[in-house]
Amino acid sequence: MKRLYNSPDTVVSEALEGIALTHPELLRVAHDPTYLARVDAPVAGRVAVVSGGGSGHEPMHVGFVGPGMLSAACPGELFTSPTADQVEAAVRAVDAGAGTVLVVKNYSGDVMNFEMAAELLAADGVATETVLVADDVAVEDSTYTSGRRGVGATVLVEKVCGAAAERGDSLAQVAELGRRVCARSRSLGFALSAGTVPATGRRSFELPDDEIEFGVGIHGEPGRERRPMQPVDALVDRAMAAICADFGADELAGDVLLFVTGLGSATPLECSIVARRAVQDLDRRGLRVARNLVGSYMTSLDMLGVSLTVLVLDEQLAELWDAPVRTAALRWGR
Amino acid sequence: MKRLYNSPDTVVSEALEGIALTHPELLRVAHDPTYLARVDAPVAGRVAVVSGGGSGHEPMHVGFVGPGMLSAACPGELFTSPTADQVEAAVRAVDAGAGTVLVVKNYSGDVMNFEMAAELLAADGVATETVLVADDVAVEDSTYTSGRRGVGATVLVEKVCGAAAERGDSLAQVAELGRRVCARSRSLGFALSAGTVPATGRRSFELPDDEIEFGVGIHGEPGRERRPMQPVDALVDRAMAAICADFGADELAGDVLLFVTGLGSATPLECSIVARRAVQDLDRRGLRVARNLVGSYMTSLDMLGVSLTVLVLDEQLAELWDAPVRTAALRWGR
Amino acid sequence: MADRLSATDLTAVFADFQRAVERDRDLLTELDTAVGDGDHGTNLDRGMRAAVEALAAIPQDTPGGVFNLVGRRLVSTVGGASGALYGTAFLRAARAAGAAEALDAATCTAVLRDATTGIAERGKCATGDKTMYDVWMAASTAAAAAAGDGLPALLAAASTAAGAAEQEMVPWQARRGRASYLGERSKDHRDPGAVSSRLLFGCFAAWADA
Amino acid sequence: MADRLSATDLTAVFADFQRAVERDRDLLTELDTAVGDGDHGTNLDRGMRAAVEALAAIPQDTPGGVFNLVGRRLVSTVGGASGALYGTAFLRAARAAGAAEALDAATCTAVLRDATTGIAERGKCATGDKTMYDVWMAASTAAAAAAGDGLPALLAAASTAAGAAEQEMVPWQARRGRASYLGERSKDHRDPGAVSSRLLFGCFAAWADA
Ligand SMILES: Nc1ncnc2c1ncn2[C@@H]1O[C@H](COP(=O)(O)OP(=O)(O)O)[C@@H](O)[C@H]1O
Ligand SMILES: Nc1ncnc2c1ncn2[C@@H]1O[C@H](COP(=O)(O)OP(=O)(O)O)[C@@H](O)[C@H]1O
Ligand SMILES: [Mg+2]
Ligand SMILES: [Mg+2]
Ligand SMILES: [Mg+2]
Ligand SMILES: [Mg+2]
Repeated sequence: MKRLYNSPDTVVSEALEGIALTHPELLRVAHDPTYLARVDAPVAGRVAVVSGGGSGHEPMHVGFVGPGMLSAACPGELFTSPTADQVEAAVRAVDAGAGTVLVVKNYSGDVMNFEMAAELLAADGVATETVLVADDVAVEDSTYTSGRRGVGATVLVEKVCGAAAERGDSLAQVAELGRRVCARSRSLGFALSAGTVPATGRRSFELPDDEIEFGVGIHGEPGRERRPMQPVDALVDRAMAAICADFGADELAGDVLLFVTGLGSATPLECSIVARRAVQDLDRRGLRVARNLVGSYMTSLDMLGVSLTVLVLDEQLAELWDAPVRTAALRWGR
Repeated sequence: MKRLYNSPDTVVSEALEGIALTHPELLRVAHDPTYLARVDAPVAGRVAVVSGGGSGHEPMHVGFVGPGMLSAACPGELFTSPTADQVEAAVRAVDAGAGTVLVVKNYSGDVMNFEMAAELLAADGVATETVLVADDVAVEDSTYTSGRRGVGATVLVEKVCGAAAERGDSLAQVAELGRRVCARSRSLGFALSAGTVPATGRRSFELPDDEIEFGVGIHGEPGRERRPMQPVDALVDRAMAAICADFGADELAGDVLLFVTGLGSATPLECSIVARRAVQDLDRRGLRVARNLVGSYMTSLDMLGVSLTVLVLDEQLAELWDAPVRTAALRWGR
Repeated sequence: MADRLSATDLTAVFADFQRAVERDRDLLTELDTAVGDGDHGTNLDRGMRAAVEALAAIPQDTPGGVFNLVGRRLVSTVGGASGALYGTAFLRAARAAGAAEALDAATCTAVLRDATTGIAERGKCATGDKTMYDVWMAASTAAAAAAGDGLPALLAAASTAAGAAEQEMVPWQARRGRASYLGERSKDHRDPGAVSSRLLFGCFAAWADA
Repeated sequence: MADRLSATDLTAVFADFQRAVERDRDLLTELDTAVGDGDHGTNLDRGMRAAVEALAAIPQDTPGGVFNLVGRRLVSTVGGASGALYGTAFLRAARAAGAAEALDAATCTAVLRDATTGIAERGKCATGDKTMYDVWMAASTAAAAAAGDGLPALLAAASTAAGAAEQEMVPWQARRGRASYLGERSKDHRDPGAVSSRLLFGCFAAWADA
């Protein structure tokens, strides 16, 4: 399969070079270990917010580094969580003495590497708080799994924590707000085809023409269920039903934020068609879609699919969502 | 081929519904004839800027409606230019008496339909000025063609005209600035695979595994030349060489704006890799990439490819580029 | 003998054209996929459906009225190059037909000439550019030459010339429209607009022949 | 007889493991594609290359030094679950090996036990979860039982138990790591980390056997 690469081995490093070359006013890239950091970090008196994960999900996380969102991001190899070294170096580069919130998606590899980094940093007196994102209702949260995966809510947590840090909240407050977003978010994704892995040139799983993966992961891993292909409205209905059913009886009320992200090859037309149905669905449930974000913000290489996230807002979360942000991929208010 | 649609016939209308539902504070959608307009239009004392074209290129143009950019956009059927009716109705809805600039990509259908609309409007005393975008160096500009196609520069023209209109420039001034962007821009695109046409479920052209379309169009039409596949750097070098060679001897100097747009399925990783090489290339030519825009802003359904645009800046164009803009797809400064 | 074309006749011809376009929609789209953007069949099909619906809803008394309504519906519903071109052609035809109750050979010649000129002006095209204009020009010229032989002969001559022109231009290189972007690669392809135009003239000839 | 494992010996074992991973990289990646994200082969290959390079650049005097360097390089270069798990295992092994010049059967048993515990702690996993931990636990238990029979027998027993465990768990359902997301669908697949761990114990046994 043809792609716009020079070599599978240089995909990540060349892309990071490109990001650095096109955003010199915003961020800088460090190598060995690799991380991207705000040019103006550490910001005196402010809590730092650091995230990271495997590459292949762009613009998450590298596109979210900047004032009002992440202080630094640690991009691992493709679909491979960053090393503990990367996380440690990134935190050391941006921590201003007020501590650092680590936004970690709940995948074994991410959890373990961030944990190792946190241990090393703690031993050296650098305070960190971890916000573990585990919003994917496709995965049963039981002792029989590693727990729910972190997906779309990650972007929301990063925005809210970044805004809280920017206004001067304490380490404990920023972490609490991040955990509040986690507690009030649920997500689900589905895919019509998997992404193409650069190293092999093949799709990470193959689907027949009349089937889809429901509850798909964003790391090329298959979903929990293979289902017949249906018109997109029916797929959105099914996803929304699963998301809404997962909230506690009285948790789902009032204003919500709807986040629709294309997973790679979904066109803006397709994302809008999905958003249309999702808004209508929430409307019918008596909820008000007070905020929304629609586009390809968390991807899985060139996977054809979407992921839907519902976050139940409160006043504070809405305010932090609206706060100015300036990153490569998300920007408003400045 | 599976896609996230309900039916090929409703792709455009449902997507527009989705856009309207998710951006009520920004724009409204009119039907029969169809157009999207700024909620606050007509804006008293300001020139209006209207564009349009076939659908399938999102976020262009519908994602660029809002303060600082387009007053209205007329989305045609997929890859089909809008009707004269649509253009006429859109202009009537947003014209504030100060006249309207029509940003038209140089395709026979677009040119003729906008021209018919302009004739009808003129007969009714509504003043329009047309800015014809024809920046695609893949097409020879001779009596043997309909002239160069309008591609990436369209986005830049819309931004600059929108900013000029916002600050209160006259109809003639806004049009002059748009034409200045046209005169100082050159573009070229290439594709590794064509987009999938909803009606047929097939790619609009098929490429063998070791070939690409060089100088490809954005309407599913093949390019001018079929070439062997190469690593992306070699393709970018070839595109940049063609773009730069097309400028007059002393036209290409000083500060430039580089615009890299994915054509649909190019991942952010791939766009960044392309941008990296293009920046390096311009650097080697002694030019300064003073501004850049990298992402999928003008697409061709799910085509896998990119289009590169170079605009030679002057102080005024840079200032208008930097001016605040608030649209669904492009936003800064507010 | 069908020596005069009434509003009812013209309405029937357009209904026939609509069916022809619907039948050959995929062919037209396929031809446009090879040299353009693959929408000519769906474009014209959408437009002619709307036109025929409008004619049923608002029956017209004069051929000029029919041309006008069809032209306006095409302009409103098609978009693309063909929407503007067919729309302009029929609107010009309406003007040339004026308020006449029916069209004889002489009026028909004038109608066709003005419609053809409308295409040239709208498309900024000339003969040899390998567009639908070549077909209209051939039909118009043949019609003018046959004007003295009565309406059926005129329409038969126009249709024959249209068919011949559409064939003749296949090896040419396109110089207008999307196909022109292909340069040399546009050679040896049939032009979609020329094919649909040929279908139109075929419908007129079939009416005269019936 | 290879009754004690020196720094040189251990360096050779890791070099052998690096070659084994390189050879079976595509197999490991393929297994991980079926139940995970398809990177286990490339991950471990990248890490072991870096580890072997480091051992060549900074030769170590003690087995503890070798374990430490390998563990640190894995932590720095692999990422993912396996980077943290193998890294933690070898760093714990280094601590257990201490400053000893060479490892005898008793120390080896302790080294293996501590490394295995490290995996459990880092991975928050238990036996039966169908991860590499099951293989390490089986190897560690077998090694402890064979500790009285000398180092070669110990390593042979560990390798045999590792192989048996890797086979035995194939029908199980995964409860940790990415494979756990598949639920029932993770059954009847080989666990990539279990397979690479089995390769590692095979390399130790091959050294003892040579
Ligand atoms: N400038 C032009 N002058 C005359 N005819 C043209 C011109 N441009 C296009 N055409 C005709 O229009 C046809 C294409 O129509 P269609 O596919 O519906 O529109 P579009 O090219 O906008 O997709 C071509 O086959 C050609 O005959
Ligand atoms: N929580 C865990 N506890 C123990 N082993 C685990 C755990 N998670 C993953 N593993 C092991 O790691 C292997 C996968 O490694 P690798 O593919 O390199 O990392 P990743 O899963 O991050 O892509 C699995 O086959 C499994 O043996
Ligand atoms: Mg991985
Ligand atoms: Mg078209
Ligand atoms: Mg066409
Ligand atoms: Mg893996």
